[in-house]
Amino acid sequence: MLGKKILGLNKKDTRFLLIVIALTLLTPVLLQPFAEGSELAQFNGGYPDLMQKIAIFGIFAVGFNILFGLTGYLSFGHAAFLGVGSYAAVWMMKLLTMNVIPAILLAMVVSGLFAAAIGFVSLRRSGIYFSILTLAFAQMSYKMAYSVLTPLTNGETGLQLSLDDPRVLDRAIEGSSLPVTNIFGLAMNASHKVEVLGRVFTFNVGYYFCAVIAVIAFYVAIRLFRSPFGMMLRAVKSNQQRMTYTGLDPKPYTLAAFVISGMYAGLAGGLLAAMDPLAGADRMLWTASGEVVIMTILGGAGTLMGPVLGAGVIKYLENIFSKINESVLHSWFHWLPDGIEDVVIWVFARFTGEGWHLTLGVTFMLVVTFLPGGLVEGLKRLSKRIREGKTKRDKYDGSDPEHHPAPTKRVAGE
Amino acid sequence: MGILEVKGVGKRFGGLQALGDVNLSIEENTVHAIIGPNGAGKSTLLNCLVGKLIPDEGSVTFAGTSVLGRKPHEINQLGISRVFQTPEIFGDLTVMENMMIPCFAKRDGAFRMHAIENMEQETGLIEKASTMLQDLGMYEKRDMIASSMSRGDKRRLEIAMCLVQEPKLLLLDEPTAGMARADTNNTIALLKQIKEERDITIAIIEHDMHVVFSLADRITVLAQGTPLVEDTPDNIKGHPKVKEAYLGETQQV
Amino acid sequence: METILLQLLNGLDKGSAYALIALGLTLIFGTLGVVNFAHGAIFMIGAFCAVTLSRLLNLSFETVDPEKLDFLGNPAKIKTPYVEAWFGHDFGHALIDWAVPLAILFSIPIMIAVGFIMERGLIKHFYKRPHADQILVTFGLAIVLQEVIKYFYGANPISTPAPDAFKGSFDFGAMLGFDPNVIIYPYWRLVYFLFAAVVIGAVFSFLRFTTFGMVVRAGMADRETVGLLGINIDRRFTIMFGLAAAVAGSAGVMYAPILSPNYHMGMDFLVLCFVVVVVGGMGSLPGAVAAGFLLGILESFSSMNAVKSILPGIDQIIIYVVAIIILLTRPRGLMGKKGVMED
Amino acid sequence: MSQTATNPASAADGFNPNANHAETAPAFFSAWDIHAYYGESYIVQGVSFNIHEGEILALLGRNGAGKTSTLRALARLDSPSVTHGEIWLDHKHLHTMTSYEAAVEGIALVPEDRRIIPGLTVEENLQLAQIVEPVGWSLDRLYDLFPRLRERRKQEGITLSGGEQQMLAIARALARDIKVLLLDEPYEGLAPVIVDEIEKTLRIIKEQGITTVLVEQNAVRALNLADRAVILDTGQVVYDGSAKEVLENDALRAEYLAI
Amino acid sequence: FTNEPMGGTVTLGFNVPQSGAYADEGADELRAYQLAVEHLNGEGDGGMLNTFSSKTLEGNGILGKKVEFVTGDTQTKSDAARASAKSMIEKDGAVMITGGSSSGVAVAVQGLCQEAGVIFMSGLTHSNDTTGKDKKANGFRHFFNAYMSGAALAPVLAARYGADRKAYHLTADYTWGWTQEESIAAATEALGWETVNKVRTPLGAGDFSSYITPVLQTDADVLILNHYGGDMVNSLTNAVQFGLREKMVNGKQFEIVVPLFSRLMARGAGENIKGILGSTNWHWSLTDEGSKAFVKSFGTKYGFPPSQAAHTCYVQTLLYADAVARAGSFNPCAVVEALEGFEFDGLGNGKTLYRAEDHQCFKDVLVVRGKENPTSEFDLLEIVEITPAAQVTYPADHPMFAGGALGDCNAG
Ligand SMILES: Nc1ncnc2c1ncn2[C@@H]1O[C@H](COP(=O)(O)OP(=O)(O)OP(=O)(O)O)[C@@H](O)[C@H]1O
Ligand SMILES: Nc1ncnc2c1ncn2[C@@H]1O[C@H](COP(=O)(O)OP(=O)(O)OP(=O)(O)O)[C@@H](O)[C@H]1O
Ligand SMILES: [Mg+2]
Ligand SMILES: [Mg+2]
Repeated sequence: MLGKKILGLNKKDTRFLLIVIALTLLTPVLLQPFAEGSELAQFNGGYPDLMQKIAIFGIFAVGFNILFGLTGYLSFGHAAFLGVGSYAAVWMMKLLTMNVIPAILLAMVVSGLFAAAIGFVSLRRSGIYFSILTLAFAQMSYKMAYSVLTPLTNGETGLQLSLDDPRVLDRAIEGSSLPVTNIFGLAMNASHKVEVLGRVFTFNVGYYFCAVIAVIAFYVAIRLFRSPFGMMLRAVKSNQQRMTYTGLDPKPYTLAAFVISGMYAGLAGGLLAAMDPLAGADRMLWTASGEVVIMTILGGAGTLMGPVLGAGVIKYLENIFSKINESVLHSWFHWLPDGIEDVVIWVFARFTGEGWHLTLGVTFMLVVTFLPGGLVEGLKRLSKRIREGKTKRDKYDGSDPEHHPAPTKRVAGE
Repeated sequence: MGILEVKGVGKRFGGLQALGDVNLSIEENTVHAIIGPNGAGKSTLLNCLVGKLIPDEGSVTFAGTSVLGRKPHEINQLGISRVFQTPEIFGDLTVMENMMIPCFAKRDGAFRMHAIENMEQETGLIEKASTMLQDLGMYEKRDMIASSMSRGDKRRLEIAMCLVQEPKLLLLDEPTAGMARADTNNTIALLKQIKEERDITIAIIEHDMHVVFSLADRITVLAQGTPLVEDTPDNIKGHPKVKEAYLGETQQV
Repeated sequence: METILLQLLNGLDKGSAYALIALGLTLIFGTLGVVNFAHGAIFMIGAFCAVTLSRLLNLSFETVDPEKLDFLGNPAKIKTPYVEAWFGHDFGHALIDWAVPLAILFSIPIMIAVGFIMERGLIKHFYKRPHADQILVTFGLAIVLQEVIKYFYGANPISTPAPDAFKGSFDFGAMLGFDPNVIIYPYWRLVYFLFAAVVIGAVFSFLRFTTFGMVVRAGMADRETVGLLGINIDRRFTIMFGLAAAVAGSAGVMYAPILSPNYHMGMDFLVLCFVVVVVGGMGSLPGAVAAGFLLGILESFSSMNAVKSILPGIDQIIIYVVAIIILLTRPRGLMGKKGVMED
Repeated sequence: MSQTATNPASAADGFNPNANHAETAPAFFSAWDIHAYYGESYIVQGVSFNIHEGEILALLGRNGAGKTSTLRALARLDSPSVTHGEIWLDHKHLHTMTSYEAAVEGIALVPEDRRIIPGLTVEENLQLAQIVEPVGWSLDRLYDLFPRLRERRKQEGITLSGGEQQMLAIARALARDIKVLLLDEPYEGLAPVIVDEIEKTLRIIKEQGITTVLVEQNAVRALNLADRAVILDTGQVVYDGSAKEVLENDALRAEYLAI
Repeated sequence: FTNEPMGGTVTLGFNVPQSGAYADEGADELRAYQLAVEHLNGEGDGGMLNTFSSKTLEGNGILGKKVEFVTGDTQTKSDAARASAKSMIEKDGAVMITGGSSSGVAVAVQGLCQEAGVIFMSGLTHSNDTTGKDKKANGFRHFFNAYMSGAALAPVLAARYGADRKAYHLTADYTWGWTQEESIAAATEALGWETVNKVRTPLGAGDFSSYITPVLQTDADVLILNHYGGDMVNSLTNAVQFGLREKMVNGKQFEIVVPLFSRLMARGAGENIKGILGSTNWHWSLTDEGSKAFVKSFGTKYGFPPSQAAHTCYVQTLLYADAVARAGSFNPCAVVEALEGFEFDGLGNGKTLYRAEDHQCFKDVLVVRGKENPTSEFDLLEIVEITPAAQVTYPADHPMFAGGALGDCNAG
């Protein structure tokens, strides 16, 4: 009833959304399972920056999935929209106000327009040709932002706030240090720490701001997925030919999806700037575009929750695993006999600290090999397998005497 | 003046003259069958009608407007639907969704956002789609993923998708090929019934003479890219040239 | 005039590098339809074959020389390569000097093995999977390969010079009647160009004059049906992978003196090579080669000062600009085949 | 075509699980209790039949009965995956083989959607079939059978008309030296004259001693040609007997084929 | 203030590149940091603590608190570097962040630390901007900068190659490259050189042949490579390959100059660096007591001599610890006060001043040359001249450093 009337969702989706909301609100607690000071505290991820990043990249990936998961058009240049969104937002903060709302709105508008332009051209091709077109546009944006457009982007260093920015609306209230991003006066970096059972939970304004927007973005995505528009996008993926002979023009549908997902990327970019007012060209590099592709596939393309999960896993690995250095390992394994400790640490060190990339690579390979369809699909299958007990299918088994008459029976004289 | 007028249409593929000077006029509210040997150019002709191919010469007009130079989706919006020789359906979608898409296309035109609406609210369209599925005996399969159906079922689905659009002109390229005999008969009955209930013109390509002779008001025999004869079914049946080049001896109707 | 000629030479040289990597990539990507993000890593492994061989040849035993001191003030250890001890100083030295060309021989079996293992162990499960899955798994593999190389060889570039015999430059100018010493070109780069020509020619004739190419093409279009015709397509795909790896690997070996190998050089080349392959057109070997040369030459010309002063920064984006123009004017790149990865 | 002399195979007791099986003579090609799945869906549910050398078996059934699935299982394609059952051809157990191994043993499938290989010309499509031994009819002989293909030999296979593609698919099967021909709706989309032609060809093939399994919707035509008939319904054999009997027994026809 | 150390320990954040092109440099930085922590905590041989002019550090941690550290990967990307620094600040409670191997990252992280209210002691960053237009009150640089490279190099170049040279610049097309090009060009032009051309090359161009060949056509007789890292290795290798070093122009021997040398990277260029002039912040072959002590403890622990990046990172850690000890507080503002205008010696570059106006260290700069006959794999550079600090000092309002302001220190 709640779902149907107010949200326009069916029962299952409403429940799903409520779970997502609950998870989002509780993230600061859920990501902080280990007691402060314990050996495993290293694995806690409940600090503002990481939670914000997960929410933001979740938005980015959800938006990407609207294009890729539904239409099957694999954009390899989506980071360009994220970057453009960031630049727009930082400029807004430099010129007008540190309030994040105008910055985010501008980020979405600018990236939407940018996506419309690039999409209009790139969508003239499909398949790999489309991917390379988007890649080319994004790489161009990156290269230009890194060098020639430095006056606009501050090149390698990235666009940052500075004390002598105009900041028209905030001028009067500014002191001699850099202002912080805020929403109507509530600073984004304000946090409230609560200590329970030796665990320190950080409730951060910025995270909750991101979380609310992420939930809204997620809700919009559900609606899109379930709408006739979403169905049309899946039809584009399935059979464009049939679509045209059914009297539908696939072009505006794909373009709309492209722009929407571009705006999601812009929103994510704007939020990144809202949490940390810096916009760097690296955000537009092809590896950044690749990252969102990988987040989406890792979690499960075409599923609602998958991209968010993928974003979470990757950001978590990046931030947590890269920080486990040998002295941390030593503190974990110091109880082992020396020789064994060295071996264990050596092995772990290959996968943590400077070896965190190896963990990332191995994770990609394992997930995609053993959980086809991504984490969500894999988990679904796994839980089904467990629920139904052993598989009911008996694989052909050559040793079964009853079902396997010996060949001699059939061949006379042999 | 028929609802569909094909005048002097020709189409070459490299050195091959697939169609040459085809003239064809299909009367409104009739069933017009096009038969002919394999490779005669029947499908090519249909492709020229729906915008899949652009003829090298000649003109095609539908209800007074030219279809040449229009995009396939525009031609469809004029009221022409087509069933393909190899089933063209949305393989990744369910049967019901396959049906909904033409319903939307019919109601909303070539593009409309509908980004936030809920599918379940479209009760009118759902109703329509369900009825059509029931007519074709596929209602129980409505939640199946289309690509996992058998080939005959895919064919039936495609017919349903075209019919639900209530086209003015329905082009059928071997609609009953691979369909079980019993279902073929049902399809014939259905097409007959629809033809009686609505204003619809049907052009059908078929090698199954049982279907052709049960349905057709007029038959055009195409051979090597040009019409050989055009006549009523009865006359065609006895036509010696047709018999020799196409029907063969053992044809049982 | 001299400028143009020189830039043309540069372009051909760059182009041959692009063409060679793209050739290997297109065998897998354009022909087998596997989006192989690990291809750059294979190229990189090739380059590290050269490094490895030169390190192997440089394996030394240490003798303490009390005369000299090391940086901590202890007696220094003097290293003598085993090969010099075994084969005499001159021959041993020559062996070390010729490490890169020798590495071609050394690399081919290794690269073929790498290709086989990769295909049998991993890629074969992914032919029928969506391209996105292929990207993820090969990207993961590329990272793993990189990290392994990083562990053994560090992150810095490693100098891998060409043999002394190839030092110095060939004077084209003198040959063509220009002033001497103006149009000169390093010998090793000429060698690279010739090498590329030979490899490209060899691969072309192998695919052109045997049924192998046709079978693989058919297998990619429809594995199932090819299987029904009694053909073990898996085996051919494996061979194709080995071939592609050998081509990419030898490209890497030969490139080592031009670009000191480092562990992420593969990733740096990867995007570019995908662009080259796609601009050439999916499924077309000549297309990939042509696009490689075209983009190489254009890149060289665009880095001329005259051009850069009009269009600042054009040399950074020329490849992408050209790619966009070509893909918009020619739907399937230069010579692409219909239906290959268009959906 | 080289056909080995008939082997004195015998249907040993206990092998034939199908109680109402009409034939008890030695079988050349036999499927025994085949179960096959597409992913999770259970489609072929224990199909068994035997065929003698040189026989034509008509495999009939309504849409979705599992005919195509059965043929694909027999040809050892990956999907549907056979989880249980045995397939024997001339004393060789195909059920342990992959599709290409089975093809080398002499199985040929003409698939229902013809599966002409894109990007290859007509001639290349045929050449492809002759890469691996044993090779069957020469290209010339195939072109004699289907002159239309000779005309179109340089054309890309998939641009052929529907009927021409069907000819190519059959020709491609005959280009190999086969023992069993599995035909999935070979008449579909063919002009009546050509259907007659192909029927003649099938008879020729039969005379060569090739065993044929024919799936066809035009049941009457198929039964006229066939020696035996197997009727499937929801993946199970509901009738296995002589073709004549079905043809002549109206009740049977009405019950299983609704005609 | 932010992350005030409460217990018996204090946490420092070492933010170094662990992946990407500078990973080896990052690894070396990390080694230096670990060494510094050992020395601060009173382990090992004490290293430069013994030679450092300030004697407040006692080897009992900092202010009696044991030094602990966390590490992170900057990936040499400003975003990643900031994320990693943030997690150190937010999660691990680091009071000071240090490290990095490129200017973009240094500037980005410096900005972050300013906002977060912790001290940033930059690692290897050579761009003028770090203590120029992007300077921040909470940020400090010990490393030298592009201006200093120019000021140190130019006289040596003029002395060795003559005053009427024509220089051709190849410059990495981003902020660091530009400031270096500007600095070197200005310094050499002041001594009479002519700048023939300045050509910008894309970052990571790989093959520089198409930028090198045009040099052949000009009458330039010096090629200045404003490249670092992999670009430096490749452009230098290419330039030598094209025979530039054998070339005679205007009756003079053609010369190549690499203004910013790094020994780690120079290895990648192999033979090609022999005889090439450049500048560097520090080199292990220096014979002052501080350098010797550092090389000894580093070399004993790791088996090879430290790089200049390792040196600057080690020194920065000591300087921070010392400032805290002198201030008697971890409060960033107190630390800033203690470091501003601080003069010290015994850390390897002679007498050094941390200038209050821009938080830049002024000290001796080394002009080095690729060694012709190296005795070991580490012995790649020889010191040509130690340029005294006075010669490289510039006024705080020098135009190349204009724009931007330190602002106030931020304690969080
Ligand atoms: N794209 C194409 N390129 C070259 N030839 C083509 C192409 N499309 C069709 N043809 C040829 O044109 C002729 C007519 O083909 P068409 O498909 O129209 O035949 P049809 O009458 O529909 O035959 P069928 O009853 O077998 O379906 C055939 O000979 C075919 O080979
Ligand atoms: N790829 C698939 N995945 C899942 N189910 C499938 C798949 N292919 C076929 N099926 C199901 O298997 C059943 C049998 O299909 P099959 O194609 O074997 O039927 P058929 O007897 O050949 O029918 P037709 O006469 O229509 O060709 C059908 O119910 C169909 O829905
Ligand atoms: Mg046709
Ligand atoms: Mg079937």
